[in-house]
Amino acid sequence: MSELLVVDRRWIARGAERSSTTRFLLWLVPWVALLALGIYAAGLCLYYGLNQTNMDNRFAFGMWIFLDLAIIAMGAGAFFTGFLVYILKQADLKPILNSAVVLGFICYSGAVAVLMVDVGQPLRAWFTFWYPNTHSMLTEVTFCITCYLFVLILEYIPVLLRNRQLRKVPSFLVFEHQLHHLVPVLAALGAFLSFFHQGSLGGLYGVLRGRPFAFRQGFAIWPSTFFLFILSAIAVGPSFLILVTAAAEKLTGQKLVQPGVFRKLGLISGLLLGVYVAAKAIDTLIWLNITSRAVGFAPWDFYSYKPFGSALLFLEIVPLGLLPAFLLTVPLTAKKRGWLLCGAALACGGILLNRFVLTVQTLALPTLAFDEFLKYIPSWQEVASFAGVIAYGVIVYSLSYRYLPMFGRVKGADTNVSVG
Amino acid sequence: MKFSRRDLLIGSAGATAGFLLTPVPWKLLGDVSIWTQNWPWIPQPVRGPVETTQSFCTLCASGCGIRARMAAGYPVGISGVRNHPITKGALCPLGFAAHQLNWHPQRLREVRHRGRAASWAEARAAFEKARKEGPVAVVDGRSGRAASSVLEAFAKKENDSYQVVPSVESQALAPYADWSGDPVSAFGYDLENVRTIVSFGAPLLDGWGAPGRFTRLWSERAVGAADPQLRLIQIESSLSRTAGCAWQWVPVREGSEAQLAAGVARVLLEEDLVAAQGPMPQLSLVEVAAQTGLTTEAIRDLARKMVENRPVMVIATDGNPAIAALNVLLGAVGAPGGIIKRGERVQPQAPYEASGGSPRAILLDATVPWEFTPKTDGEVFRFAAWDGGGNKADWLLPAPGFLEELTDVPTAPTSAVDTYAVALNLVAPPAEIKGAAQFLLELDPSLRVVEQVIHRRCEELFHARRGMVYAEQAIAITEFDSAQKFEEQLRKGAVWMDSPPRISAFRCELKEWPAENNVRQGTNWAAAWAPPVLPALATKLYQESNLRELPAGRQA
Amino acid sequence: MSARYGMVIDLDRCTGCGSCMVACAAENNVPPATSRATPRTGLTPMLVRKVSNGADGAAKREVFIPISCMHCGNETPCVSVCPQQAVEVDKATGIVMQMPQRCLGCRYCMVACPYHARYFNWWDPAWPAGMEKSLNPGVAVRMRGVVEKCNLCHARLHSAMEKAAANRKKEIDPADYIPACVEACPTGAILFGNLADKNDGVFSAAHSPDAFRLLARLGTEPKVYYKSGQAWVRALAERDSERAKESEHV
Amino acid sequence: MFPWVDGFHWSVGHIVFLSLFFAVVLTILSTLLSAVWRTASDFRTHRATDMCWQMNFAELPETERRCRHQLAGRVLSRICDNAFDCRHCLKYAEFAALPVKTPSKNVGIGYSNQLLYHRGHTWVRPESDGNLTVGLDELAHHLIGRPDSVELPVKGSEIESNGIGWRMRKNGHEIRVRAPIDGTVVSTGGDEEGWYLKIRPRLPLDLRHLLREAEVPGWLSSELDRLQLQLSASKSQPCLADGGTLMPELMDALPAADWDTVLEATFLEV
Amino acid sequence: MNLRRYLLVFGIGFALAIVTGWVAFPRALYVRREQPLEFHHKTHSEKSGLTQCDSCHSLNADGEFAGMPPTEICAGCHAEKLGTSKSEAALVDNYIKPGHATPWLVSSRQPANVWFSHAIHTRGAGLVCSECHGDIGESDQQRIYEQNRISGYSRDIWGHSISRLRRAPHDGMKMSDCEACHRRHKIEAGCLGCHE
Repeated sequence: MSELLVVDRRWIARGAERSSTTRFLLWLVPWVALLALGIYAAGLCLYYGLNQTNMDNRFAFGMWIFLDLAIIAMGAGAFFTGFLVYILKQADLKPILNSAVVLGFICYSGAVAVLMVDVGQPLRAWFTFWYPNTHSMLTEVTFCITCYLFVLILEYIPVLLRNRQLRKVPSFLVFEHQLHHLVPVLAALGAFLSFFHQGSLGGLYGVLRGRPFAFRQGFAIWPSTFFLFILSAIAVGPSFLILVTAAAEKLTGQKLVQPGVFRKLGLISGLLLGVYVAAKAIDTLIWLNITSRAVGFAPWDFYSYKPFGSALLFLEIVPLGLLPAFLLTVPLTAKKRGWLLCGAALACGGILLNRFVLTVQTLALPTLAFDEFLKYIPSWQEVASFAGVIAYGVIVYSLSYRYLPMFGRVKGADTNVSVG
Repeated sequence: MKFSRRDLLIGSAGATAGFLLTPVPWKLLGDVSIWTQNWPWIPQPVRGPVETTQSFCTLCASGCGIRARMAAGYPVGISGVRNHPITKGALCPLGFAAHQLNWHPQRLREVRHRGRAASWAEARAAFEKARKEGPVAVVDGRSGRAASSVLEAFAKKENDSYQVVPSVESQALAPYADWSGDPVSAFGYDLENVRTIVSFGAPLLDGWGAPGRFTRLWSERAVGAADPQLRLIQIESSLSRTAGCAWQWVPVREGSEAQLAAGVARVLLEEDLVAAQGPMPQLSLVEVAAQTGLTTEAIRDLARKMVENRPVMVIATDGNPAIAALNVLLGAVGAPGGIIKRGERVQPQAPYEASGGSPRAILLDATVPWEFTPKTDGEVFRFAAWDGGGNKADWLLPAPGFLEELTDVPTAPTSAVDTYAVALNLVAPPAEIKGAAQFLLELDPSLRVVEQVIHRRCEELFHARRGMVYAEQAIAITEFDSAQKFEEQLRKGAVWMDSPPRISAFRCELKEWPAENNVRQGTNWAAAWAPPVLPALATKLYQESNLRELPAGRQA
Repeated sequence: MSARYGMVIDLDRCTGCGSCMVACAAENNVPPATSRATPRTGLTPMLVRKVSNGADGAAKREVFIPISCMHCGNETPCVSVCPQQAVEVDKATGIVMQMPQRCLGCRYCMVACPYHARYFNWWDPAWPAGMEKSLNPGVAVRMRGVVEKCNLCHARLHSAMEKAAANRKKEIDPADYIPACVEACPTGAILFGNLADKNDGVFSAAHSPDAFRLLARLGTEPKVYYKSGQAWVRALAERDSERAKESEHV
Repeated sequence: MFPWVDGFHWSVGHIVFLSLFFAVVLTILSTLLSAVWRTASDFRTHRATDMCWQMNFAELPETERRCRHQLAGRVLSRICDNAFDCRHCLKYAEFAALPVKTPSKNVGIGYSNQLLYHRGHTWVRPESDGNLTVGLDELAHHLIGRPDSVELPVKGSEIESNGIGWRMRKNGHEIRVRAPIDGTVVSTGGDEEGWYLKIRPRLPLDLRHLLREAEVPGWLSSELDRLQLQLSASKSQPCLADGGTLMPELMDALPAADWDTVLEATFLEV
Repeated sequence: MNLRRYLLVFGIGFALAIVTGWVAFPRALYVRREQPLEFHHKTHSEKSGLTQCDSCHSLNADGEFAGMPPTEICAGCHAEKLGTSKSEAALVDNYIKPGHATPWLVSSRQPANVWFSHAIHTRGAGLVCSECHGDIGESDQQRIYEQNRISGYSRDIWGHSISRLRRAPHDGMKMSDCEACHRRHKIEAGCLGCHE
């Protein structure tokens, strides 16, 4: 134990204030347990096959796809912040960049892990690369997410190498230095990739002409959802970043970033959210009155099944769309931390609901005239596997926070020397 | 120089880089996914030449013509034979998976005595012992087969009894037998000439008679047009498959079919819609209306529709005399498009009666429905290819399964003409398998073996010089120059069909209108299916879809 | 040869017996249900669905609608979505082909199909001991974790082609290629043939006034047509028709 | 994927998609490789050590980056921005000219005006043969006492100032002593000898960056203050005996203290 | 200077990997399996004048390839033992007399999911056997059957060169080989054209 204590201390940056080893371990225990459960559940699905889930031929996509879409949208904070800092030169966001990168890495690696369990033949996953069907949105998604995951790893490495012990290896330190010089390239690349896969995740459903609830007219080769997803992702990414950082501050009882950073992120998030909601509203009107009518589906047909009433649409656009946009942008509320966080939370909720509606409601609704409305409740294996991913995220984030310089220079806070 | 941790790190980095330039990761990636395409635990069919042979499904009395695709000595696919004169290439849904039955988990592969494994020798000893003590009863489920004649001959030797459990369809013909004095097996339905069929709940489009016969007829003559050549009027409490497809569906209160028959009879007589004068049923039209839940007008309308385009025939699910009586009223007995008497060659059989003496042993042939349980204190010897479970028989004797024995296929119960065919034993049965006839032949070698009986019958048919042989194309039997040629043709899967019988009116005496006792309700869709189990693929119908419900007492 | 194989199913003739479903499963080595399988997790490349007109008593009517892959000829929904080209429309026959060996089981195609004609192998295929001897040698058994569907009894097309080649013929004899469901139907309700051939029976049947296609307005040009003399049945084609409103909760 | 693989189409969409993909992959790879390559070349050109020092220096808390002139009392307060290398300091001459405020109080630890001190608590003594002797200063010596083991560079190997001169182990702590100057190791001593390395300096010889005379006591006292602070922070008994003299064998005396932090601060580690 | 040493260590690791990957791995991947009988095509073509492939490997009326000849064909000559070799005895006693098929291990056997019609390729397209099977007909010693431990395929499917770069003609019967030929002859067959 004392041994562990010494080691733990040794890996924490000098002068950084971190909770005691025992407290940290206590904090980790439940998450590790959850992760173990998740791995067990995923193992069941891989060994016995997907009959372990409650998905079926009609509900071929389930909770996993919904949450994958959601967390990837949340992960957008990573590329977007990088884009803001390195391409748009918003230096004042730099302190939060590392944590954004870590967050992105967690979201994407988690999503990919879940996808690997979600497919029936994971061992054939590479077929997508070897025999790609470039017309498929899923191909676009797979390619981009994989590439972007590598980018994130490259962005994560410098943060990793700045750890107190690792930096003692000269080659690591120099490598970190050199790689750090090239990060702008990666940021640009990340922006490019994310743009496409956030979009194609929306396209995933938008192209389904067999599912009039999801099908949308396209600009160029992409349906409108393609662009809506990009917009919503970059809108919600910063909000999520705010929430996580705030949570970290609450848990650690430390001041991690200047309030200015929150305000700025909130403003960006709010403005983009406003644009998104407007675009979404227009798109919805076009779809309801033209696109779906043309193929013989009337609005009442989509919203006449409880619990998927039109109230859901309203909820998504007003209380979880306009309201947070307002809270995040208007100085009156944006200045107050409480309102800001509340706005960010609502924004995230809105995107969550959007992804839910698009994935789950689409499949629940009938297509044939004699189809019935379907229900689906995920099995414990599905829930547990995903909970495992959440746990994985918390663990990685906690470790990174404890041992890595996540929020700029943690030292120097303890100095108070007037510089002559 | 000493080897440090750093060296290890760098060395493995080199190794990783090197491996990427070898086939290892790439070939493994490929081979592993090939492995997923050929998982050893997933069965794959044996490859080899496939030949097609023609035979008959002997799982029920209909004897539908089947074409079996055989690979490595086993059937791998079943389809109907288009040029079969009666079934015309149709099979029941279960027939298409019948070739799986021989591997059904409930397949009997050994002699069982009261639940424990036994041997044929013991069974034989037990049967002979019982036979010494007193008379035994041999019960047949499907009369008229060569095997039946063996059973019968065996029973006739001593004063044992040979009895038959009549099929559902032939039970419906029982009243005419009572009234005319002719045996049940003499009668058939002349569907081919009828123009209006009034079915009192009979599942005409769901396995009644030979599946192909009526469905084909119906699809050719009854579908589409507002006024079809063949009108099907279904009288049934629920919207069954047949009712749904009928020209008219008359939803009556459950169990009141007989009363409706009485009502209709009254209308027919009152309005002089029929030649007959009586007898007049007791029930008044109002009473009938009350009991059936129909309006009196609906009943009158039904009666009128019945005689609108003749000939008309009434079909019942069971031997309810009130319904049969309608046919007499309508003059549909012994007339074209009615209940007719088939050719001469029918030998009367004693239907099963519970009090057939008090036999020491009862031998049940494999054709006897599994549900049938004799009321007896004697020992029960039950032949069966599949153990239907919940059985009271003392002895379970493993009988041949699908296509595993040589048998002949006599006329189907409802048929209007006589037919004859031979089903070969295409599949080698497992060891330990024995048919009832074979069992009795071992007890009494003096009996004529099935093969000889078939041979004899072929000769009879050949010398009778009547009818046609339906092989690739129809050939008049007169064109065959020898009985062997004829028999060979039959053994290749051809069907002999008698030339249409001269329809001779026969007397049916009706003293007074029969009592309207209740009619047996909803025979389930697999009722005609003799085996106590269903083929594995039947799950597609009742488990993997909502098309049908699991038939009572049966499962795949 | 450039055929467009398709079917015209006369719903007035369909008695809902289910022969087509069983025959299809037997022909294509579809495994029987595992104990836990349900109508929503089953494997029924040909599925007969029972639809009622929603009325009660004497006015109640039912129709049986056999549904297999519709082999859409335009913007085929499942083809464009498959990430690894496990689905394709065969140029020569117009058959929409599903390749289980290429499939990775992402089920995107199932989501894309408006007819729910695609099925996922949720379990390892299993037969009672010995029953594998009754498998059709012309068809490979699929493995767990992949999608399958009606390939229009492709094994039969194979043997027809082989027979033609053996007799040095270029074209197959149409009599040699009849899908199992068509062959099995006791009432001859399913008409099969080459829709591109004006002399073929299906061509005229598909163009008869009673003929219709399900969700034709999606514009996917399905090659399976239906046919009925009853207006309420024809109304089942599209969703926004009056009839459809009543039938939803049937 | 490639023209010879099944499913490759010479269609515009396909080609565009794949070329974009390959472009991305190439970018990622080249980024990674160039980083590796530049790292390697930094080592080849001996820039690596200096870079490491620069980066670590940047991470040091300001208290540890005070300018020598502040320590000597020439200026009020100044943070070094040349990583302690006065050879490149433009202001050096200007500040050096300023008058020294000689420290009144006794530092409480020995030092010699003959020796030149490096901020990493090593001293340098020019020898008559032109070589330089390098040793640990009093403070370091008091902290560590007898090291458990010493890992000295082999004769003839190059060392660079602010690079790692030699390593010592004490009570399971690794101590990496920064070399005060560049040069070639001619002979090695040890704890007993009182010196650790004899170096033939890389010419031209320039020792301007090392602390001397008046700067030393200022520096040492500030170091002692830091030590005091750090050791009292860790709940352990007072470490400075009366009269402010440092008690020897501190590491053995106060095992409970957070020695990692103390040592890193002492030897200019981050 | 350490750099040189690092390079050395790196190089050693690299070299080890290369050697294991290119030399040891292919040996480990395949397992040799014994044929049930000794058989030489050459002997049969010379001694018994069975010069045509289809005198043993024949097509039936529907064009199905019979694959390995049924034992009856062997029985044509080997009804009784010719000669005294052990395998001769095995043939007659284990297979011909009881009428069992000989369980040959067929090097060119494609997996269950592949549908290859000899009728279409020979009669239809007029290929000769050797175009795919090489000179197996003239071979005077037995084909060694090597099985891939993971995929269970015969080594002939991948081909004997692990890299598939410098391959002998007729070496390899992978899908890509089929495709290559189809591409050359501009024959389009969709997935299910060759798969079941």
